[in-house]
Amino acid sequence: MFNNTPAITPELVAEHGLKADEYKRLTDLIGRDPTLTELGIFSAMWNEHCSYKSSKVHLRTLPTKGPHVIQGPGENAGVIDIGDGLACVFKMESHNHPSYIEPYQGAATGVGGILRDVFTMGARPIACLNALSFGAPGHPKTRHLVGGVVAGIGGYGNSFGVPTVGGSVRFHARYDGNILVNAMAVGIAEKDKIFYAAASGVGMPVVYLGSKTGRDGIHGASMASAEFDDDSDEKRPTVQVGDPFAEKLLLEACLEIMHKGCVIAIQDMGAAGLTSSATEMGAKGDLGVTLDLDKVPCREENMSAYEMMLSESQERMLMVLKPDKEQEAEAIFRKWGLDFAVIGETNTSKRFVVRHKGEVMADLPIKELGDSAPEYKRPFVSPAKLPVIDAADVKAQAGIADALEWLIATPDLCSKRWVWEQYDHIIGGNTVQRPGGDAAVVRVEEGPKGLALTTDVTPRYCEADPFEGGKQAVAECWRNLTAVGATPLAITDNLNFGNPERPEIMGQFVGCVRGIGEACKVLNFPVVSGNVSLYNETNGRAILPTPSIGGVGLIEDFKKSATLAFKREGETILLVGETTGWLGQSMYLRELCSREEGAPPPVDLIEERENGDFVRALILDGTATSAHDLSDGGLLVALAEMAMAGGVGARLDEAPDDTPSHAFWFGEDQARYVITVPAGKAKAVLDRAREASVLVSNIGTTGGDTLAISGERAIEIAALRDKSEGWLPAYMAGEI
Amino acid sequence: MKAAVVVFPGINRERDMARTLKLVSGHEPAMVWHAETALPAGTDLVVIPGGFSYGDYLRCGAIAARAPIMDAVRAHAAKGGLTLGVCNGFQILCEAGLLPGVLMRNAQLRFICRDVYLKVERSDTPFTRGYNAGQVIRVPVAHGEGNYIADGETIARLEGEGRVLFRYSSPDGMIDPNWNHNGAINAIAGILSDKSNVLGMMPHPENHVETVIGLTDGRGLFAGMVEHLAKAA
Amino acid sequence: MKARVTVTLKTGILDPQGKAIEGALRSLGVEGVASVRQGKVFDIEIEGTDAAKAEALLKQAADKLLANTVIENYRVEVVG
Amino acid sequence: MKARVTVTLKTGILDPQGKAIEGALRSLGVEGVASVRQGKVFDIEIEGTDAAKAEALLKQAADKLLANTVIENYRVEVVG
Ligand SMILES: Nc1ncnc2c1ncn2[C@@H]1O[C@H](COP(=O)(O)OP(=O)(O)O)[C@@H](O)[C@H]1O
Ligand SMILES: [Mg+2]
Repeated sequence: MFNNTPAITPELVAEHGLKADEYKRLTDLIGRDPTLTELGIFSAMWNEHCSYKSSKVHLRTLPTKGPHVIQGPGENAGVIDIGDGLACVFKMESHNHPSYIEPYQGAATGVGGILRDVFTMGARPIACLNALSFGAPGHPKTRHLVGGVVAGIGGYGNSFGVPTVGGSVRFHARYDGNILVNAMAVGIAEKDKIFYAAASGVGMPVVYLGSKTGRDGIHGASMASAEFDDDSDEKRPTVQVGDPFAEKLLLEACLEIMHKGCVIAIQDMGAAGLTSSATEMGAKGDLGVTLDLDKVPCREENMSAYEMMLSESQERMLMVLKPDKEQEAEAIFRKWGLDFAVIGETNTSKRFVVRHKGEVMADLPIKELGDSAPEYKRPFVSPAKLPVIDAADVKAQAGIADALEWLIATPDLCSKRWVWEQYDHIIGGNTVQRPGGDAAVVRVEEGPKGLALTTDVTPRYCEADPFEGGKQAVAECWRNLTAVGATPLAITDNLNFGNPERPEIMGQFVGCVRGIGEACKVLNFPVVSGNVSLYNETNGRAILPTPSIGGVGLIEDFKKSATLAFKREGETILLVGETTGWLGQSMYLRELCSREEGAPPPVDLIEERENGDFVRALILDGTATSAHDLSDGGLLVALAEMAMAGGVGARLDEAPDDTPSHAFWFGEDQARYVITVPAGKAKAVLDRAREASVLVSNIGTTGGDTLAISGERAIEIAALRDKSEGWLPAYMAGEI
Repeated sequence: MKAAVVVFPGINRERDMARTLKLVSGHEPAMVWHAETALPAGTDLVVIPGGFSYGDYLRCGAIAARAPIMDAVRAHAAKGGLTLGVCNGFQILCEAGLLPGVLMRNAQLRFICRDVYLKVERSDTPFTRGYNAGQVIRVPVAHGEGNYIADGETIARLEGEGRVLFRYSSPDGMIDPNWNHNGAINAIAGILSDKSNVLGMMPHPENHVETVIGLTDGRGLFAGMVEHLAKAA
Repeated sequence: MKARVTVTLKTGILDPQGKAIEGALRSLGVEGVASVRQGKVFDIEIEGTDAAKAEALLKQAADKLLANTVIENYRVEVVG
Repeated sequence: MKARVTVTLKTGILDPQGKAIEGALRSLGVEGVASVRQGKVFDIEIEGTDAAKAEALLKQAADKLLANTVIENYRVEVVG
């Protein structure tokens, strides 16, 4: 008996975000009109967020294989081999729209969701990171959003008990109505005890675990793909509330039953909750699944089948258990005070059948539900190349010292301590390098192995030239891992863009993905997981293209990792890589000249690799005493960060004659690092560089309590530190 | 040293604590689940570690303080047994009535994770014999509700009886509001029970015990307890 | 003047605190509690004596800060 | 039956949250608030229909768990 009321009208179809041709595809597939529950199921499975219908064709081009890749994209998280029988499991995911509507809960549940993705695979989370993009500081909502998002990330991660060790924060008017909250989680598992989503075996119990189901975020998945307009504040969709306490219990209970060998397959309930978890388990295992919704633990009364299938209540899991272990598993869940209910079973039908109160609410072909989702080759146009700005055409706006003091206190370059001090970044006792450096370093179990972790992207480069920008995001990530002495292993990506139905936005997407793929290939840095967030626009204005890259690197002995702090006086400062003085799209041009113009710095991937390998070798053999990669703000900003971190200044030679000094100190040429070496070893290093054809130049000596460039006013480290540390707290206190 | 680490649902620094106890004393502590009603026989140190027991819901430590195991903890403390509560553990001990006062929201209303400086007020206690009186140590904090408050009479008694064991200070030991990150009365970071056998403190000495990870200033607390127990035996 | 703003969660919004408290009451042997939902009260001292003005002020405070109107409802009352 | 337990800080106990809210209201331009003290409410659903019994139950819940009577006062009311 089918429940086919209400009848499906075109309005209802449109409300579910399905286009007319998509609806036709649906009816062709099932040979009749869907029930309302079925329509809900399709709308969830076929929206952009779950189906990747606009992005799939392009994502397929990314390199996803490598000798250490155990599991690439397609599961809850990517898995790489880190030796000694251990695997690292990681992924990044966005929670952009929910965080704009309710910043605390939106960000908190974003963290909760990504943690679940990692422990669903049998890994214990050991670190979180995030990449945050906010609107202009002067926008009336920005302060509130920053405060709420940061508190929400901390509120969830701190309580759950995972250290949040790194991330990035930026501000730009193009995020005014569409902030980005990208959260990354990293876990460690035994290599041969990874758990997957594919069900196997017929007649196996499908078990619901965790918290009860409420009417949270119904249509959350669709909301995540809907453009915003001005009255979106009014719509106020049901917000999901996170319960990190329940998630911590869920983690412990899941790891315990996995350890006891009870689990055949497991899938967390994320976007489109029960719908996508159940269908995925069946489809991946070539099986049918029947659910009996009368058995689903509910928090609210009279929930309909439609609501249960689409609820995005948090802290829930679906599992297929070994029948003989069912009681043992139940006892463990009861001990942790969590709900446990057998709500269905597997069968050979290859259909997804949902029953509620004696009626069949849905009966759909399980594989086609996902596989037949529309797939688009959307038209795209690549943006015109922007002119290369000659440094000679950029008039210096201030003296070098004044420019540095100005830059170091800008929203994007200032210290983010106010943010990361709200995150417990030391719990676990394994945080070797805390936030504030190029990459965080976390000891793996009792060591000596360490993982290096970072998130990176430079959206203004991506906007100016998507292909170079995509390359640069990966290269900077690779460089940050290298700068702490780690060997970069793999990345997760989180691709945030505007409306893909606009060819120019699709052009940005395609360009960035091509750039990412190119860089990953050359740097042997495969993509093992990721997430796409489209439709980030308000009133037709899109965010800056923001493909966040989360990178993981391995260092065999964490004690050898380098930090950026100058260590002692009298050491030689070496600049690695070529400096042409590239000012196009630089922070100097934007912050001092108010110009967001020109072509971004090109990325020579071969040079990246050679320079990086050279620096890493110097770190690992103990020659380099500090190391820092060059990125936003260029050479002098990097030197200032090294001096502030170490409390040691530097005497610096003046800029070479052939480069305007502001371009030399603030240009953003890629593939560069600053390292220090004991004075006595400098010559040998320069010789080694020549042999390896790596450009290295001696630019000065550490010492004193200022940055003293010959011919310029000396810049006091203490004053710099006040400026760098001052902006964000003052802004958040409403003083700016 | 026979240590027992009490674990409540939502506690999350129990592994850090157990690892440190093992590292310093050479002995693996017993992990005791909140639903138990007795401590392992021969327990000479009970530790309630940090975390978010019951999600910090209602009041930090309130629900945990009423768990079955707490009667056993109370009995252990009443007999003079060493009892240490760190962070959420401190909050639980206060809620359980084993220590006076309460820990309120940090004055800035934000969670704060950073290294702080603590002035060790006395070295003649079972917990601080590894330090000198007046010594300043550097250890991390990670809490949103560490702002110690009690009524005037209680504060006067704590101060009068020398039961304030740790205070937030500047690196050179000055008590200064700029270095009191959570606003605690008299910069109180840790207090003793009237018999000096129960210590509650907000900072995490257990996270600063390995040179390879950072500093080792927290080690003295654990080494001191080991020494005290060895002497007592 | 004394006033009170009471802030409660909207129906349907998950209340993890309330849920934990229910469980704790049960295990403390307090029987007969079917459900608990936790909210906040703000006891506010207001300058002046104009009740209508006070009420407007309280509404403003609640909208701007005391309540998160995405997930919470509030009620203001001037006590006197 | 519906009931409400209201928990407030005792006079004389410092309320850092209340203090911070006062400051925040001022910086939001909400003028005329002399002081703020924050408390909690618990909206409780009770089984049965006996108001006296319900009240006893609420007192028990408040004493045992909902209030920290060292620093807090509470008030119970059966709403109906
Ligand atoms: N949202 C955040 N969460 C945690 N740490 C952050 C966050 N934002 C910035 N940081 C930390 O601040 C430091 C500087 O960040 P960033 O300037 O983006 O570094 P880089 O240019 O090397 O990528 C890094 O150590 C980073 O981890
Ligand atoms: Mg860097």
